[in-house]
Amino acid sequence: MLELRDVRVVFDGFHALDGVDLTVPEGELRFLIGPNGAGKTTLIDVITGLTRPAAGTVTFDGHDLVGRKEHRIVRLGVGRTFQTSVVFEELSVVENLDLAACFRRPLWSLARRRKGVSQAVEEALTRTGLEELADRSAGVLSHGQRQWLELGMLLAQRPRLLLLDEPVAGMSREERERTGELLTQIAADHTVIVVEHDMEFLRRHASKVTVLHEGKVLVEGSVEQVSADPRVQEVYLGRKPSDAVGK
Amino acid sequence: MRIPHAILSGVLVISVAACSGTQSGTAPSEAAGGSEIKVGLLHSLSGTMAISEVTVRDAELLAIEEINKAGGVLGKKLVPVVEDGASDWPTFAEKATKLIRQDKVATVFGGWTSASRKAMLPVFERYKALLWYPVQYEGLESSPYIFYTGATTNQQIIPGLDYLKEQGKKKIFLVGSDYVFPRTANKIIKAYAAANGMEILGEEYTPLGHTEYSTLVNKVTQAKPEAVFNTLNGDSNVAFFKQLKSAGATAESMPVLSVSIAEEEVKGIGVDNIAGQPVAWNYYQTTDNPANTAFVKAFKDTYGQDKVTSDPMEAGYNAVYLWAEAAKKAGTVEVEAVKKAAGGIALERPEGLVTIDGETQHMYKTARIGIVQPDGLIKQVWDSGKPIKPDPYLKGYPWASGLAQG
Amino acid sequence: MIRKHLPFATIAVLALVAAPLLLEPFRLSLLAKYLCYAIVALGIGLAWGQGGMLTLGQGVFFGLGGYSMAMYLKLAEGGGLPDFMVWSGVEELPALWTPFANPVFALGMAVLGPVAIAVVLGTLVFRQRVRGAYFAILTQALAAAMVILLVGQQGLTGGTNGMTNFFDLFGADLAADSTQRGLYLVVAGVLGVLYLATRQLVNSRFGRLLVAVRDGEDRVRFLGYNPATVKTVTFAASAGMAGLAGALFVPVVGIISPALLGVVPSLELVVAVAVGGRHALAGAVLGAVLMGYAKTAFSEQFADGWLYLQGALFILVMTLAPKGIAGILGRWRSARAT
Amino acid sequence: MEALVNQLPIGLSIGAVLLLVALGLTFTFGQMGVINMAHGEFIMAGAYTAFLLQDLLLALPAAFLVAGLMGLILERAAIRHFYGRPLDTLLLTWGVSLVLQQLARDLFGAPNVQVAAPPWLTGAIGILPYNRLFILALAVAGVVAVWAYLGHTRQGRRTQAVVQNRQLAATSGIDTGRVDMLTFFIGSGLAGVAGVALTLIGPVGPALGTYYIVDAFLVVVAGGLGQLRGAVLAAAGLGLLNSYAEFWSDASLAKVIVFAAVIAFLQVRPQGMFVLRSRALT
Repeated sequence: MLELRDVRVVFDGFHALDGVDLTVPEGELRFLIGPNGAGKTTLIDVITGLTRPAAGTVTFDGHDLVGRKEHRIVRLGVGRTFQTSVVFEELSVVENLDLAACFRRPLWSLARRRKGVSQAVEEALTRTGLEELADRSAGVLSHGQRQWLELGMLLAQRPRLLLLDEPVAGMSREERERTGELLTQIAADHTVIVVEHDMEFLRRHASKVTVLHEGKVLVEGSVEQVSADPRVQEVYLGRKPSDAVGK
Repeated sequence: MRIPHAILSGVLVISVAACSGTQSGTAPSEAAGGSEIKVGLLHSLSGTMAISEVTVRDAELLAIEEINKAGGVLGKKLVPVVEDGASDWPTFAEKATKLIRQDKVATVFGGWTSASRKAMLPVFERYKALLWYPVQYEGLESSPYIFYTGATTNQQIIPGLDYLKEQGKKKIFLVGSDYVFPRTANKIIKAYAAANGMEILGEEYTPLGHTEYSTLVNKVTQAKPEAVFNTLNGDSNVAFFKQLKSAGATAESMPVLSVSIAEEEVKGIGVDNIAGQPVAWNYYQTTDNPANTAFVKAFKDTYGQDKVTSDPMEAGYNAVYLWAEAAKKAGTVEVEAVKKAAGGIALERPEGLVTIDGETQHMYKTARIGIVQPDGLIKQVWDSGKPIKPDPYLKGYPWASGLAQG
Repeated sequence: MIRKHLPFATIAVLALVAAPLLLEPFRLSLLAKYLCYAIVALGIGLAWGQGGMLTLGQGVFFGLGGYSMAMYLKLAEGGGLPDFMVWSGVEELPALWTPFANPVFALGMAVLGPVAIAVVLGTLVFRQRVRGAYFAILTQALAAAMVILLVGQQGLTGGTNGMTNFFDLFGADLAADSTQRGLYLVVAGVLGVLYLATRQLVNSRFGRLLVAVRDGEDRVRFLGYNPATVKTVTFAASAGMAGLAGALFVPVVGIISPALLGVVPSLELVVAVAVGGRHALAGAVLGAVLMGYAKTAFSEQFADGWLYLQGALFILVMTLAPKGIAGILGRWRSARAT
Repeated sequence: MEALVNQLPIGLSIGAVLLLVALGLTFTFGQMGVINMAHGEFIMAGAYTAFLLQDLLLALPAAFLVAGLMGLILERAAIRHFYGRPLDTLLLTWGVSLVLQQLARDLFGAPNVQVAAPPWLTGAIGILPYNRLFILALAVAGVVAVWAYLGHTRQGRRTQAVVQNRQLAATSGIDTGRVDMLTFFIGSGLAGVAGVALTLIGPVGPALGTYYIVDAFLVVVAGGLGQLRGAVLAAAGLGLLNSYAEFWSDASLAKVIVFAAVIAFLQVRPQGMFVLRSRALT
């Protein structure tokens, strides 16, 4: 479904991605890990059109994504979240979700007031457990709630491929657990790529992992395979992989 | 967003109350009955034109004060109502309406730029009120409700050209700010040149407030004219003369005749940059006659010894006296009567004899060419000998027949 | 329902009935002028307050509307060429002018001309993600360039003088008090309708989207919208309002000139919106009327002070009450409510 | 032909004027993200300093100090409360510019005042008068000074650090408030220097700043906000364009052409000539 071939990105002489190949079949939950500066976020940026690769191809469902504008890629069914979640603080939770759900409608049809809550929004609210906060402004949400709202917005978009950039960073243990449940639910009927540092989270939820290092794919496989790989241990400064990756 | 209507109702209540408040504050004018006559002074006291117009207002206030000291008009004191046109033409129209309708002034003295006059003209014609306009202008106008106390084109531009012709200057370059006066003036100049065997080497306009003249100076010096006719306005003159001088041009090799630079402007340009250059007006501070000696003295005593007097100031000063004279002759300040009485009035003014031409409501004025002196004053070197009859449509000049079909 | 609409109804009655009855004609036409500015302010409130696009060139659109109307009025007089063309040496009516003899065309152009320019400029700059300060500066330069262009084409536009001296509008004598009263009612009515329409837009999904674009343009892209389109549409709407305001302004005030659409008047309106409160549409309207009134009143008393007052007021509002009068009133209200 | 060749140095000298008026602006924007509409009035303050002193060489440092201090006061009193809100700063400083203009009118009178050019600036090399060459030299000196300051002094490097990451710089012991103050002082001071230079070629009056501010902004926009290299190239480019456009058409049209060129240029390079890359989503 998603296929990257020999993708290269250069920032001022620095090779952020140096010939990455990646294939993610439909329905898979894929984790991307690697030390800081390995190129994880850059990879997501390339897929979603935020960064244009110097070379290589990115195809999603037969569509070439390179050079396509961000919103057009979203319209193909690729959605993403950001490390530092960005929600619209002046809008209420339900308005945030509603905007996310409406992008396929023609612009002129938006010139009317929202009446009620659409099914997609309803669903996103239930899944993220934000029903109670639906009419509160997004500005008052806690950090974890914001992350969920962002996930909810992503769900409301009804994408086919979801890219999550560190969804549990900065969350408390309970919040992480809830996010994990949410992730499992989502992964049941979506293709998902998750960038994550949290090793415990990784162990619990990952089926397949890709390790990036210095802009290249170092190794790919199941969690056990990857954490046993000596190259991965070396990359994480020779420490025990669990400590190092867990950070 | 929760309270917009409340706010909106607030605003309307306030503005309605405020407006009607101002309205009740102005009692019907005493112009008709009381012991005072209100007259309006409408010049830019703020904005870019304030530089020039404030001095004219000062001269007009001086005239009002002098007339009041001498007993007023028809036994009544003149009370000036001063308004600010703010260098903004619609404001001139608005304030003119206010002076006429609310303050009910007997007459208005005001304006400087052509644009401000054009903006006020419909107001004065609509309400049949009187405006005295004190600045040289581009002609082609003769409103029944305006008296023009500055020069029209045949009292300034054409004498300036006559002077250049007498000096043997046959190749002329035209430089002006991009607005009505320079464009009209240059049209006249081109027609004059065609009829008098002069050659126009170039015609350039720059936006108002333009200060970068190196390209234009290059164009002028490359064309090698014998003289430049300059209709630049305001601050542009400063930049133009500074940059012309540093390019090595001198008043001897290439005189620049200016029609918008008077004593007041010379200081800002820098005497060094303009000394020796000719200008064309009807009046200079140095004009030699007793009325002027008195005027210059009174002005300096009132406003400071470092002040200078200039042509538009003198024309504004005259305007008040000429109106007062017309009102005396008419025996009333009523507009139609004053208009009727004005024709033929002749007064000895600082610039010499000024006579109102009843037909065009312009003045007979003597044209004078002067040279800027190292002390910043202007010395007359040429005059037309006698006052020239105003001819705003240049009907008396066969070569100008194509210009004034309006 | 009734409660909700009561304040608006009060204003409507005040504006449409009380003002024409209470005010003398001169003051009424001044109020009409402020209301024209209020229409422009409404557009600025939409573009800037809601959409975050600080447009410093709104005078350009106002001017285009004004010039379209003025061209119609000049041609409607009959009697050959417009006066300024005669003294500019233009001998026959330029082709550009001919269609403006038709009032429908002139009014259409007054609105669609600004919309078209806003669409072109918006598409060009927003597509390239030019925003914030860049956009502000570009619109300001647009105003500067527009003035130079208008002034330079004296034969077509009347140069610095602009156009003035209009006599009648659809057969009614423009000088007559009754015409001016009628014009006032039209202006007030248009403002009311536009205000309601803009409010509707702001409260719609599009309005939410606009706020989202203002607060996180890049994020909106990942919601599948093209912010450039949203911004262009909004900018065009505000330009259209300014154009309509300009077209109304001309018969009310009787003049249009480049001085009305330059950098300073454009900025003054933004100031008015800031003073009134940029985030509330009513605040923008309030600001425009108040500042218009203050300018008139102040310059009648002491002219020199106006610049000080305007500058100082502005500094104070920006530092102490960035949400303007609407913000202060809002705070006061919520304080009372609790 | 000769005229055509002459336009080249003329264009560069116009560019030098543009650069000089835009230099301080590009400095404050680049380092602090502040759009200062009162920049024109700081230029005016510099010009009036030259008027009071009537000595060009003395006026240069004096104007730097006067305008710099005005900037410093503005920064401390108001702008520092507005960081991260460039549009609000823009409007705030516009208010300040109005007040300063009127203040100048009240202090020095509405008419233009005269600043005598020193006799040693009389003369010319080819088409370029000495005073134009002086401005050119001053612009070059200004650029070199800014470049040296940023790259080769402790304080300059601190400034750079604050630009790149304010929080990080603050936590590593840099007093960011002090850096801001100093940056604004220098940026405004440069405006003062420009004001002194402008007395050689233009009017000195309360409206002085308004004549240059729009052009200065265009240079900053075309150069890429805050980029020294970009500002230099943009000033030279716009100067040359202006010079030739005016030569072939007229001054009014040249201004319109310059504006159109900047818009067109932004289509090719939307963020100006040079941009700092950033991975952050703004």
